[in-house]
Amino acid sequence: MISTIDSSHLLSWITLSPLLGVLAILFTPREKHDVIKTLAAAFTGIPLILAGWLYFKFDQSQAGYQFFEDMSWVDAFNIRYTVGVDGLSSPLVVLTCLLMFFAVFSSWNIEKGVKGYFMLLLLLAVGINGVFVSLDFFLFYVYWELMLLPMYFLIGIWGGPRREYAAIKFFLYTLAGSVLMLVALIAMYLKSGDVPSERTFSLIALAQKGQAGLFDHGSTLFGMELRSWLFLFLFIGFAIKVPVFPFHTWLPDAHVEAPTAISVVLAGILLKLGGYGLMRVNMTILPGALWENGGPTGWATALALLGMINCVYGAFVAMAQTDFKKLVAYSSVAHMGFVLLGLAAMNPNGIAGANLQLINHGTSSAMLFLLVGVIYDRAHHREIGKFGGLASHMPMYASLAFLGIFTSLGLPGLAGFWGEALSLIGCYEVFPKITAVSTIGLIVTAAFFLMTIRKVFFGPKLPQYAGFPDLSLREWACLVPFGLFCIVLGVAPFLLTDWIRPSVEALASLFGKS
Amino acid sequence: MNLQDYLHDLSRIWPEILLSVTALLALVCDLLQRGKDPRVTGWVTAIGVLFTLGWICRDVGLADGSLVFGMIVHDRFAMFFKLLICAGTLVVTLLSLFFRGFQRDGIGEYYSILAIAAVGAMFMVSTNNLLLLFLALETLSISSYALAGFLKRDARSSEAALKYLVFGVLASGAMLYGFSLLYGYAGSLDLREIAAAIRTHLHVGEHGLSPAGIGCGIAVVLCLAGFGYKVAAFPFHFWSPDVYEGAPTPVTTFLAVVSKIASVGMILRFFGGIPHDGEGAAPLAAVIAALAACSMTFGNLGALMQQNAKRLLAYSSIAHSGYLLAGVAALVAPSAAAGLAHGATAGEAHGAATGLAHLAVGGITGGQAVAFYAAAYLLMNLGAFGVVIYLSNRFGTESIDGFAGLGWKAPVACGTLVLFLLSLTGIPPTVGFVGKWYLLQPIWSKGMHWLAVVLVLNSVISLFYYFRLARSLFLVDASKALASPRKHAFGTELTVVAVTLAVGVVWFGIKFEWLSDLVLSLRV
Amino acid sequence: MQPLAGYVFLGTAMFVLGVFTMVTRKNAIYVLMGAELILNAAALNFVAFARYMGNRLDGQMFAIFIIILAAAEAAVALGIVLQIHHHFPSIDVSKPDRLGD
Amino acid sequence: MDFFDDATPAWYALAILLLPAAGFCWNAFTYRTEFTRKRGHIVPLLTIGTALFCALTIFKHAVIDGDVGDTPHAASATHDAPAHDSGGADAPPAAGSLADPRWSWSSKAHGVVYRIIDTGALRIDAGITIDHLTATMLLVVTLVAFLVHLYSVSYMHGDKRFSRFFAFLQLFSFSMLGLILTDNLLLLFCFWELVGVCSYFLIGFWFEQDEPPKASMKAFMTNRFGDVGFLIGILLVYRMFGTTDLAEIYAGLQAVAEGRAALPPLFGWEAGTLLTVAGLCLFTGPMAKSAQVPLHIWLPDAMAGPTPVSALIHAATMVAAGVYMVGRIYFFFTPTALAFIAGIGTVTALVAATIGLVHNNIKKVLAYSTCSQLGYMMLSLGVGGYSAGLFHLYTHAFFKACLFLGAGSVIHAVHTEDMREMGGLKSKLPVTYRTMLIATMALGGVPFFSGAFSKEMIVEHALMWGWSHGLAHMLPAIVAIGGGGLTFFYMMRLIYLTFYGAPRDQHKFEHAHESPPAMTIPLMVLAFLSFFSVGWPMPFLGGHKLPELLAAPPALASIALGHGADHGHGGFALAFGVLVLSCLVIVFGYRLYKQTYKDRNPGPEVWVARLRPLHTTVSNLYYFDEFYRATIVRFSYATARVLALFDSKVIDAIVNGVGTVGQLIAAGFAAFDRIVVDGLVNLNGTVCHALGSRLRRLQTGNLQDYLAFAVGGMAFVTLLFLFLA
Repeated sequence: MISTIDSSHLLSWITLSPLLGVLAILFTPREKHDVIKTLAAAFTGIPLILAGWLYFKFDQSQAGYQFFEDMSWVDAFNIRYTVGVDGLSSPLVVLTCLLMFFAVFSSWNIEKGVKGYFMLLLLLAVGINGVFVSLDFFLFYVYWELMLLPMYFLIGIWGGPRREYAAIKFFLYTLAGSVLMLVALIAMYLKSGDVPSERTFSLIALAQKGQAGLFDHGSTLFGMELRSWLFLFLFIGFAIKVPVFPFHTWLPDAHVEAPTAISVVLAGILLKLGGYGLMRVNMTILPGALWENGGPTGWATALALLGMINCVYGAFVAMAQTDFKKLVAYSSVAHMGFVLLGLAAMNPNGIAGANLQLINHGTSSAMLFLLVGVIYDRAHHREIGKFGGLASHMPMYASLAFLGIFTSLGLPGLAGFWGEALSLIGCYEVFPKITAVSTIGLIVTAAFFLMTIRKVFFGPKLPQYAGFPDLSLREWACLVPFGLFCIVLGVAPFLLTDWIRPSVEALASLFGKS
Repeated sequence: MNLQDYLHDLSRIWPEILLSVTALLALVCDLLQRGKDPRVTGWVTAIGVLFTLGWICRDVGLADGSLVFGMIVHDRFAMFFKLLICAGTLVVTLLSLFFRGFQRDGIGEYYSILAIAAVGAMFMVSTNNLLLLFLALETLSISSYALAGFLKRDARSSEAALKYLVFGVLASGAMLYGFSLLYGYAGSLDLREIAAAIRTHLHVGEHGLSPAGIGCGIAVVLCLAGFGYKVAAFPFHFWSPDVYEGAPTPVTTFLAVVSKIASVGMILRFFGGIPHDGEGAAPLAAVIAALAACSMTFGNLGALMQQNAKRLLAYSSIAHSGYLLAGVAALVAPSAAAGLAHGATAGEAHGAATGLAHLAVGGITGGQAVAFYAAAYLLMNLGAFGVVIYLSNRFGTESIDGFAGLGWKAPVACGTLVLFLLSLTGIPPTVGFVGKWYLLQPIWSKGMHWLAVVLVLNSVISLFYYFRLARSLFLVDASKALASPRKHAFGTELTVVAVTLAVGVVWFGIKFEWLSDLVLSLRV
Repeated sequence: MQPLAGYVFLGTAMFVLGVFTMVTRKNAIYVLMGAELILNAAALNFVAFARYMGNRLDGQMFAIFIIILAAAEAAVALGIVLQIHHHFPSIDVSKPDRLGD
Repeated sequence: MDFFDDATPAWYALAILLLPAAGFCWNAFTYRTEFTRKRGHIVPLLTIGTALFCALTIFKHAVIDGDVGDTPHAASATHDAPAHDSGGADAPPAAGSLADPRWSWSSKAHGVVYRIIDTGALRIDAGITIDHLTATMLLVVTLVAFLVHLYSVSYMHGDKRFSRFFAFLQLFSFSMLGLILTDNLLLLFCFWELVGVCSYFLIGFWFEQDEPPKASMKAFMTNRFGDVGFLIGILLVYRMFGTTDLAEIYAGLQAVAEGRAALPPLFGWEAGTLLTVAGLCLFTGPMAKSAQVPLHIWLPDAMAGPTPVSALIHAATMVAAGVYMVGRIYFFFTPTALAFIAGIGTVTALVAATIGLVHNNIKKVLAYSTCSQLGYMMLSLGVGGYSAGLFHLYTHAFFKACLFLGAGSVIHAVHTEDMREMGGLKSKLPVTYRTMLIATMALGGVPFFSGAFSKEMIVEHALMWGWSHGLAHMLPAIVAIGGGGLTFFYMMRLIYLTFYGAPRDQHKFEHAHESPPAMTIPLMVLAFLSFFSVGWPMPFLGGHKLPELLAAPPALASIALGHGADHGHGGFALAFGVLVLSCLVIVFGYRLYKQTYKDRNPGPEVWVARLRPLHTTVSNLYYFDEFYRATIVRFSYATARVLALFDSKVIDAIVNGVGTVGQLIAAGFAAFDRIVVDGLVNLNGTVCHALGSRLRRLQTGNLQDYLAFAVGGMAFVTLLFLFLA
């Protein structure tokens, strides 16, 4: 599976260079805001440049891990520092670097506790990228949890009026999921060998063992076999991040209360971790839990059903929201449903669709949150009903908002469409009825977004918004790249599908037809 | 045994001797000062403890052995726990030195009592004899009663001492009664023979326990009452919130950290002989597991609404006793699948450290996990108490509401507190996480899956109250801070202590290989 | 040689009475007397078992140490009770209740 | 060298496609410049003009010259295609050779292909297909689009978003042309949605007003319903054939029809049901886009957009895309599906025509007329009149565009859309009047106008279909014939109310004046085409007969299900009969109009009074809107509200309170005194809180309580031990 041994430590640099930024900021006097911000930009810029390099160096014809690094960490337990990327993780790494860079820029107007803010932001970047590149489950878990604390403080200190509630809610939910993951992690480790020297945390080795059926036959606890428990624990851990109904209620609160840049990171990347984890851990290590005896198991059906509920339920709940940001947050719930549908399909189309949806949602929801942030900065409220006629006052803003919104509702030709379409196509092959019901979500999504457009942008000019300036250069520079991504990925989705195809096919091949 | 041998034996307990000498020196020093400046006494003690610590470090590598008619064992396990006790005592001494409440005359003998308590604690973990165990325990206990009531002018301190004393007398009395019964069952005061007797008697046959088994079980339960009291485990924890709150904070620290770790070491010694060739004491394991689950749940739930930081940490320490007892339960439980021994050779080829052969059979044992967790617990709890002392020194408050916004006024110390809380919750990259991870392994592999799940879910609950502290410190604007800083509060000194411990917490959370190898070489 | 059961029974009775005393009596002195009962119950057991198992010394030594420790404990205990009497003009152990939820 | 021998046509096609896109980008990115703001029409006019030129070139080579050197499907079949003698009967080719006999050119054969996506399973190679259908559609769309661009220069003059209007027109042109050119069902869907979104923005162009935003949203949402059905159809097709490429789908179905392959089992349905369901799912797309009952409700409201938009999008091109799409996948429809299509078409034709009788808004009458005519087209396709339906699409595009632009001219002159405020404008707007009259004739099906030809073909097919399927199936034919009368009647009513009689609003009448040439020239061109588009079969355009150019593909689905050739054709006698019948109906319609409006004997008021309930129903648009509002809309809002409440009150609470486990523990202490909990996170009133406060009661502060608890605990542990042992 290991295809390239690259000695350049590229992934380690991408992951860990923000830590240098943390140190640099730590020793910067706290009044020097500009220096701190510039440092933060520099230390998210470096990974971005490296990620660009990664993109060009990445061999898109390989399914295996590339830029592989492997070092010993704790020998007694075979814990290793192993990193590497394949087609599933490398796009997400690039997305992360990109979003973190723009998150720094969209945080330029932060004035309170600047030093802490940017240190935490950089620490967050380390955690997120770390999860994507880790190939050792222990390392994966460490990075996974590393994200929590920065996020807690970023929401809790710099957030909106109910920030404390939102922050602790986020923390508790995510921790509740990840501790169950920890149990599964330990159970898998102990099961992976009879003696400690045979045991492993390596996701590669665990995948091999899992695919060979190691976890398929285990003791039964409370009437459920070990594999199912493992699957359940891991699933809950990732499902909370995705978030999957009914574990999604942290999301609206966290998104609404978080400052703009953090909402962007939350929606743009953090949610992706759940989907990525499901692919990298649940599906790769425990394929037998999803596909057995030539057909999907109850777990796969449950996954698809939850995806369906996410799509439809999320959309309907979004429809009832009056807060612009909350609406976007719930729309994320609906969108992530398509990821679940695609993964439940377990075929190339579905998995590719899920991956596309991850990336596309990463750009489109990030864009939407930035857009909401722009208007919130001016109006200091987000009540959809109180807006009106903004298309007259702020034409450039409105055009970009239309672009974002139409991407988000899955307009063909823009990024959002392909993920949804492929997920549906894939899932339809396995769960036709569930897929058909899920399409209701498409209608409702369109409905609430159009209603938002109508209320916020259309209608007569309102005097209270007359003085609003259109986008500033900084806002424009933050938004336009996302807009371009939405268009480019919409008309040239092969840029992504070619990238991920070998890995997607490798993953899909685990779920044979017979 | 001639005198020569006896003296040779004594050379192996130099740490205890050194510490006792320190206690005497402290007393003398205080006398010479006429009780005027307690700080000199404190520094003398600190240097003595430091010296002892160095001695222990030097002796860690010595070969195992037993001395004084087999009453005292000198093995890695003892050295490891002595190390922890001594390190803990050192930090407690420093914290006492910087504690505002102790900056007055007539405090000098405090340090002497502290050192004696530490001596008791060290004997507790290094004996194989029931009598010496009892003596060491009482040395620690009686000193602790005195320490808890040390602020004579403070009614709360006296109340704490009374509660601690009466509860302690009852619990240790029950334990002693249990000891006497066990003596009857085992016919010996040697812990290994007692453990063997427990294993034999508590073997559940086809017709359940024999009458002797029931009696022996009751004896063990009575012992558990004493142990439970020492580690503040449910349902013998009632004293701890009150005592922790009422006692002077450095003493609370000592009780919560050093005393508890010593007691855990004693419990491991006591029950460490039970598992043998995959056998264990299933009913005992079940009882301990139930107590562990109750402790962590009750501790965490009880902590949810506490207003006083010390009280909150008291409940937190009850929960942590639960975690530690869970490891003990895994220790005494019979192996889920006996017969893993065949893989031992493969395991030995792997491990460089001597103790790894131990690990080879089914991985880390419950005892080793508990030892690791004890080390983690030491670092993070000392740190947490240190910052609480810092805050009460500088801002004169111990209540969580009073901490509001202080994070912005003392970012470094409060930042380290967040780190300690993170570690207490068990979130990487901190040593608390590694400790939890160690604990979960034997628990899971011994088949106590439910306990593993209860444990991790409890850490989620604990997050909630730990982060009430963090929320109060940082999530409230600095402008809303009620407390104003005082001068002469030893801010720098305490910050240095806290930062040092924080570095340890993170360092052992990432590079835990050294500590891990050390723990894996312990024979429990 | 008396049957062992008698001693054990006596010890048990003393233990139970001691516990009962400690839990029910308010006066600190009574409480401490209860504690003495418990300790002596254990001491009785030790002596009895040592004797029964062949005149061994270890159990008897234990009993002696228990007596010594009981004395030490009583010393500290009385000191603390004095403190209590100073702060709460009473030696009723249920009086000090400033600490607690 | 033949035009179609190499990749040249692809470049022409790409120019047609991409020039409008470039025009959109130009206008979008330079909208701040003075040039674009003031002269935003220049670049769009250039691009669409060039596109028109390219389309003409393709049309010339493909249709007029018949340069058909390259026939990927069946090289030989084109040239010796079975001759059709008259009337456009679409007889299938001889059994055994089910390959599409029609000429078509694919850019893929010449290496012009864009691999847009490849997941390893689904691969979309976007190519361009040119056949007679495409070539003709291209010409129609570019021509109407060009004329509408031209017309808009004057019509939209002075609008503050002048350049943006052209930008959206360009984007629309791009999407519509892409829809025509693509050879892949999924890409067709993409462009399908894109035209929808252009329509959305153009309907809502004057978004400051009250009506347009609502109308645009209604349009988009209604279409979204259809699109989702369409998408499900595509999913089914992909499931069946593993591809979305139209040629490959054809090949797949061909294999089934020839018995070489079988359809995969799905839902336990047999092949017939499967194909029918897939066909019907696909048809929901056209149903919404082509405004078929019951999804027609958006089209009349869409008239809130600027009139050129109504002409281009909501009359000539986009709404016809549904018909085009049905034509494109015609081979896929089973007889049952076709019957359904015919039924929907019939109902639409009738319902929309009746509403047209009573409406007073000039544009809405035209909109209902469009709706009705689209019904005709669907009806035609449904009854097997493939070429008739598509032919009607072309003729309709011209005369309806002409009518709308004419209406725009009228509105431009009098600044109202209400026909009750018009009247007598004939003298003021002579050009408009004349061109609209010609278009009306064409729409009404007056012989020798273009509409007459297409309509008669439709009637002919409907009659034959009814004849061969039994009496109940005569309904489409009856509606098709009777509808002609209605059409003529309401169109004459429109002309009458607008141009004849005395002016009803003197003020508006006096200020009315004829439109500038930029508006009248397109009108004249379109009027000319309304009359002469019939000229396509004429010798000077290359001598090809229309039915040959628009020959139907083999009815693969029918054949696959064992149905043979559909039905024969009627021959000259039938054609003549239909012509006579149509004339009679038109005369009847005219009589009725004359009697009611000209002679007022009795006048319309009398009719209204006599048919009160019917009139109320019709003028309330058959209560469609009310019905939807009461059901779907209300249901959605209610669901949304209920679910949101559920989300915030129940899910949140349950999951929050680390949950039910905590509740169960609490039972021991609190005896479930608080079943509904608000969660761990809320400081007050959580399970854990409740639990915690119970626990606090234990912590009394009284030493002897503690002792008692400890002793109790000891007893408890002992019991526990005994129990466990």
